[in-house]
Amino acid sequence: MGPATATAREQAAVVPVTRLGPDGVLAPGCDPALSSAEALAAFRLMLLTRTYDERAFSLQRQGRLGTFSPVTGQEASVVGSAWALDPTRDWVVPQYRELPAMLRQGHTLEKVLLYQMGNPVGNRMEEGVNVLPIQISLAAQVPHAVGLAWGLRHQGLDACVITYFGDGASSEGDVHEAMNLAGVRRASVIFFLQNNGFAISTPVAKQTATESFALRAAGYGFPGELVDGNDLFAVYEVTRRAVERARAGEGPTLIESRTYRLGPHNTADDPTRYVDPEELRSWQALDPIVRVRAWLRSEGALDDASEVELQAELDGEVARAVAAAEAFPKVRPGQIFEHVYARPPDRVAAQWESVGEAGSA
Amino acid sequence: MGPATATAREQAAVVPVTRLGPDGVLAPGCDPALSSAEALAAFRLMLLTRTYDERAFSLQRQGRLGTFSPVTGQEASVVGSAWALDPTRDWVVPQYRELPAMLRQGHTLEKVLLYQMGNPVGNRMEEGVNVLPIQISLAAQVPHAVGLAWGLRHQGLDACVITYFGDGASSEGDVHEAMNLAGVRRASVIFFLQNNGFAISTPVAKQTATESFALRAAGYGFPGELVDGNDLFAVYEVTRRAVERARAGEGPTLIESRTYRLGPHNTADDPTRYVDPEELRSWQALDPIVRVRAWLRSEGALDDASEVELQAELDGEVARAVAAAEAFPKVRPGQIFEHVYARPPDRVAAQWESVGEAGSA
Amino acid sequence: MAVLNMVEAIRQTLADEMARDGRILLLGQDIGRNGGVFRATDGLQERFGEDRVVDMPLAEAVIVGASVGLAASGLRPVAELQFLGFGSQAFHQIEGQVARMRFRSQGRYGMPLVIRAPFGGNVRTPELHSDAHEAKYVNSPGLKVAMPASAYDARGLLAEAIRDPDPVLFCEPLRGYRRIKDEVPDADYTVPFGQARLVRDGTDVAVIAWSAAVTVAAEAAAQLAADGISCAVLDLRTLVPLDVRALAEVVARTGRAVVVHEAPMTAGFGAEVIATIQEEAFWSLEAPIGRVTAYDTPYPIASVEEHYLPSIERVKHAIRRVAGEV
Amino acid sequence: MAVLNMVEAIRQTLADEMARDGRILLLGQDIGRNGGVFRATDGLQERFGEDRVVDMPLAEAVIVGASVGLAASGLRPVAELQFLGFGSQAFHQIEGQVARMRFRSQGRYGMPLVIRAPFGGNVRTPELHSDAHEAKYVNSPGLKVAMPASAYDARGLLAEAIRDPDPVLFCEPLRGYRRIKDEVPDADYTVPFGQARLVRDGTDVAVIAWSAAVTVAAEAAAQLAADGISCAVLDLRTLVPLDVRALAEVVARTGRAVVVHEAPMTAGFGAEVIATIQEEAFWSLEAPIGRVTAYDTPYPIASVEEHYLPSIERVKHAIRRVAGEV
Ligand SMILES: Cc1ncc(C[n+]2csc(CCOP(=O)(O)OP(=O)(O)O)c2C)c(N)n1
Ligand SMILES: Cc1ncc(C[n+]2csc(CCOP(=O)(O)OP(=O)(O)O)c2C)c(N)n1
Ligand SMILES: [Mg+2]
Ligand SMILES: [Mg+2]
Repeated sequence: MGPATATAREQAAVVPVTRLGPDGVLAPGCDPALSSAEALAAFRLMLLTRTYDERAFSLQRQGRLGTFSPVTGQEASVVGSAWALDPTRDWVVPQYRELPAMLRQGHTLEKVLLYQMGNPVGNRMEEGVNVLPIQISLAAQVPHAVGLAWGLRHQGLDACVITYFGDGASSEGDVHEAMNLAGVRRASVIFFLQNNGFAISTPVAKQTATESFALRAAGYGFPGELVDGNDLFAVYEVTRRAVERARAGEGPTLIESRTYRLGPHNTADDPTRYVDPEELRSWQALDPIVRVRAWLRSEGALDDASEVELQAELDGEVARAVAAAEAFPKVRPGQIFEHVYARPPDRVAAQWESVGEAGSA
Repeated sequence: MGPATATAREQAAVVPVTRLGPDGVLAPGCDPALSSAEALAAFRLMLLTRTYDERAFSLQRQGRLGTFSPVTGQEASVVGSAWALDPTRDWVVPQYRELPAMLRQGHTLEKVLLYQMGNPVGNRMEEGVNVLPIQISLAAQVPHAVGLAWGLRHQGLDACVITYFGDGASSEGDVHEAMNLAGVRRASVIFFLQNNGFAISTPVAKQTATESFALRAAGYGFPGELVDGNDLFAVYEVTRRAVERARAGEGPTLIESRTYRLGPHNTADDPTRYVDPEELRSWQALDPIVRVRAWLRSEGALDDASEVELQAELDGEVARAVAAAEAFPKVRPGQIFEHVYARPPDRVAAQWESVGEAGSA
Repeated sequence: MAVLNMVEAIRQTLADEMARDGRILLLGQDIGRNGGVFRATDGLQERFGEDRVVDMPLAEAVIVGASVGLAASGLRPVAELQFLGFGSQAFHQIEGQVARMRFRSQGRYGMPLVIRAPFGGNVRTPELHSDAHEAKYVNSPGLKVAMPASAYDARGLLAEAIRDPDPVLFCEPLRGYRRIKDEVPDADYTVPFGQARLVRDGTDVAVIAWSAAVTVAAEAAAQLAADGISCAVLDLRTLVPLDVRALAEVVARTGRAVVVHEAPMTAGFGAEVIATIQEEAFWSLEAPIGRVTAYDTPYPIASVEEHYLPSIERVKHAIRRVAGEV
Repeated sequence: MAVLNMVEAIRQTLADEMARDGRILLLGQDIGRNGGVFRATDGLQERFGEDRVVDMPLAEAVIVGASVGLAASGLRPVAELQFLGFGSQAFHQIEGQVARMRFRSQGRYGMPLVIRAPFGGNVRTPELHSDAHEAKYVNSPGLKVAMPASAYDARGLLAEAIRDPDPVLFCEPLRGYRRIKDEVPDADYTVPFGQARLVRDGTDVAVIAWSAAVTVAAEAAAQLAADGISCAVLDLRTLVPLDVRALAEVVARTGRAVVVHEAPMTAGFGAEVIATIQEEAFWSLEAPIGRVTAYDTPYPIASVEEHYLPSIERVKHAIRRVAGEV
């Protein structure tokens, strides 16, 4: 890592930090934030995510999978940020569109699929996988991240926590309360706001009037950064800086990652109702995967043959996960009651015994 | 009005705008924001507030009044800001420590007392008094102010709305959601944050890590100002500027008024448990009333004789309000049901009929 | 007269009311260009403009809180919560502000506003989207709570809610948006609050329900009729006001009752129905009143929701039990 | 053995539990230097330090939300809501997050946390401070709800709540902080959840209550004893878990019952008590179960609160009515 120093406008957090151009060429004077081996590994995860999205979409259309929200277009944003963490001690507190960050921390495609196929146990992270469950109640996870960072440090652990949330979720009161508390407690937390242009159909211009979400950080007494979210190197670099601040006990950072949702909100959404096709095309030209691929090729870390091989490997990985998830025992009605309480009230225990019977309460 | 132009640090909203020094002398190069006649009228309202606080305190100690929160120390902050409005068309959405703003809009001391003496009708603003009820659920009024400003403008009215809230209340999610919405809708609303140093016992340093609350405005796309809240002229000037922006359709402004609560949180609070006596003394030296008095005297608008006369007049005004409130018919149990619904459900109507009877539901 | 599903009935009512009363404005997430995630407001922004059909930031408390201010300014906001489950984010604004503003201001600021919120199971939503939270709002005095079970009532109760000077939480069953269809007159009408609807009369057991559970109750009753058990089915329509008289009357006829709802059992509104019946019709009761409800657990993953929700089988079983047959 | 009031019992329990278990930390508004607005945490910051007794910003959702994260990190947070009424600001975090996190994570993240919240009338608070919101939380599965009525139980139930692996909403009656005093052992003890307390036995009418209403019920029962009406008084102690058996048993003895609570009547927890009794002890019932509750209105101004809340007179009247005397 040896980035050019941030410009004044970058510091003002209204112009995104950019390193790797849409053509895959590094900005003049910049060193790559990742070695080519690391960049290749990150690229692999980005491509796995894209591969998964495509496969999952077709499974969903076949009725083999529930509604889900693809990551497509945001791979650099999610992978670049997660890559800055140490999975053995750092934590991820996700919204729901951060599949590769969860995988990077050790969660598995098989479990993700299991959940999306209707078995709740798929939502259980194994011990050692430092991830909180995905969050449906938008922004409710952000206070959790602050408490988690606080609690880990309270116990003397040198851990930091990244929490993801969208431009839409950023409007919720929970985000404000959490960022303010994080400032007061100098919590080791990174607020990673993925501005992908939309909250379902609502464009970001109707979500807020601010020039940049990153400006909000000053209102809580910590730094804010704006980064080109389609640029793996820039995202990694900016997040890395935040991780270092957190490790040094300097407290939180807010990062606005400016990216774009190339697909629908989820498999039930029809974006043609509200997405401007021209805007969509302009962002398709900024595909984060294309950029890293070009750079890797220019570095000689990737070529036609190795990419075909890689793609085949990823297809196989996804196929194996699908097979394993589909082979998993079917969900049982009794699972409605499992893990609700550690010590269930008698009344709940009685309901549990009767579940599935017509005579049930 | 012809203030010196704001300095760069003032513009950055981390150094308070100040006009009238603690000695009552205007900063060099500044014109007074108010004529001496207007300043005298504002001073009268400040003094009325102080007079009321003292009287109410003793009534409370005698058991003739419920718990209440004095304004003492914040008179310039509340009066200076309210003075910038046009009561015939503008609106005040208070927290609970803004008595003189409510009076300025046309609410009466008698009704305030009536409420504090236990009759809910005292909380009804008369038609034409553009004030929402005081708010106990902290910050919940801030979204109302935005909706009100939006609604008035929707109906073609050239009205603006000021909402008051404390440094404590500012931590609530409602404030964030409201400010963000106001930015998006360019609502004609002034967010007047009274930073009086405390939320009950919690010092502002534990409330937030920001250098200035005014910095939060940039996160919503509108200007933020920091003002010396013990300086009537500065508060008036800054609020006036915000009113003009609102009238011009330029949207909201956030104002942090930096002041100090010279008294207890309320009549049930014991500030000696947590207030640093030295800090208190340093702020007593900045008493907003002392400053305006000194300026008025230097202008020849006030002298010993006229001040004695004024004080006697205000004492009389408070005494008459107390007498009138105490003479008001006592609260009836049936008032529990009045104005709950416009069209009460049958069950509620039946409860209403039985209220006060032992056989009541 | 046309056969409409519930979402069509709601959309048409919103359009008609907006045309009738210029003070009405709609606000919510994705309700404008996208026409609402369930298309309840489809076409309304085109017709009434961006000033009257307003896409809001993603923040439920300020959707409701701004509605309070809009109402205080003299307008009649109709706010949409994308899902009732996210009403919890606005709970302080609903129970603490909307419900109490008239009272707090001693009549100066009435709150003629409506909060529309879809909820309810059997449409395979993600977590938190289907929960039936009605009892929490019923226990928040100052508010009225409407829960239509048919397209006819969706239209009539929504028109009534919009015209009512008091604030109304209007809960719309997701399951009914497409799957409940019935005849809806073209002419203007309202369904008054506090008047339950006797969906079917009967002499053995009264089945009491609201919202989509009415369909389940009615189907169970229909099936049992073939077996010679005669059930009355009462649709409460509004929980506040509650039609206490209708409850007493139907139980006076049957002597036996079952309540059906999608919320968890404990402290669900079924408890209130039972309490009310035993207060008003105790001497008619020939057996304990049965409850068929969701379990006392969080709403589960969609793949098992049919085991969680009251099913026709469970309702039939409860009716038989209450009728003394099992 | 010492006679303590409820706030003393709570303070002592917090101190003892913190001394016992280093994972416990307290967070809330004004709980540190000020010792809490009711002094429930007086002296604890001095004793345990600023890291374990933490003054929080004025934001209920993040007090609760941060507690979720603290619990996930392995700690045992005890959060204070300054008043239960402001739990509404955190409602989405309580019902949507705290209550569901164990379930959502399929057991990975249990939530061994406690949310303490004072509430209840007759201490002349401003608006919104006294409201009895318990039923809303009871209808939020995943949570337990404790409502002590004595200093002894405040201590025993709070210790139990802190040690329980499930999240507990612990509601403390404001009225009891200074005015309810009883003997509290010095030795460590807990009161198990889900075991109601028979405050007084009797044969004519069972009076069922929780929290400060128990005092009112007990006083009414004492007064009626002189008139020859023998009342049992049952203190539920916890609403979740609910001691269904104790309810059935006491009503089996008396055949008649009255429920008393401070919340509004409609959809208050009294309804659940009635529903449960009629399910479990229908054949014992000799008269409709009475309810003595607050009205279905927002909590009124303090000057008339005694007319709003269940009074001894109203409870006595209801008992007489249920006993067939009036
Ligand atoms: C509190 C809450 N309100 C509303 C919703 C419904 N909803 C689900 S996703 C979504 C949009 C989220 O937008 P954003 O935060 O930008 O994330 P993105 O989907 O773009 O990744 C909405 C409104 C919800 N899940 N939670
Ligand atoms: C939502 C909410 N939480 C807590 C309280 C209890 N409370 C009443 S006043 C107060 C402090 C308010 O501080 P601030 O907003 O700075 O206003 P100030 O009293 O200083 O004018 C608190 C915590 C409340 N009324 N509302
Ligand atoms: Mg988005
Ligand atoms: Mg303050």
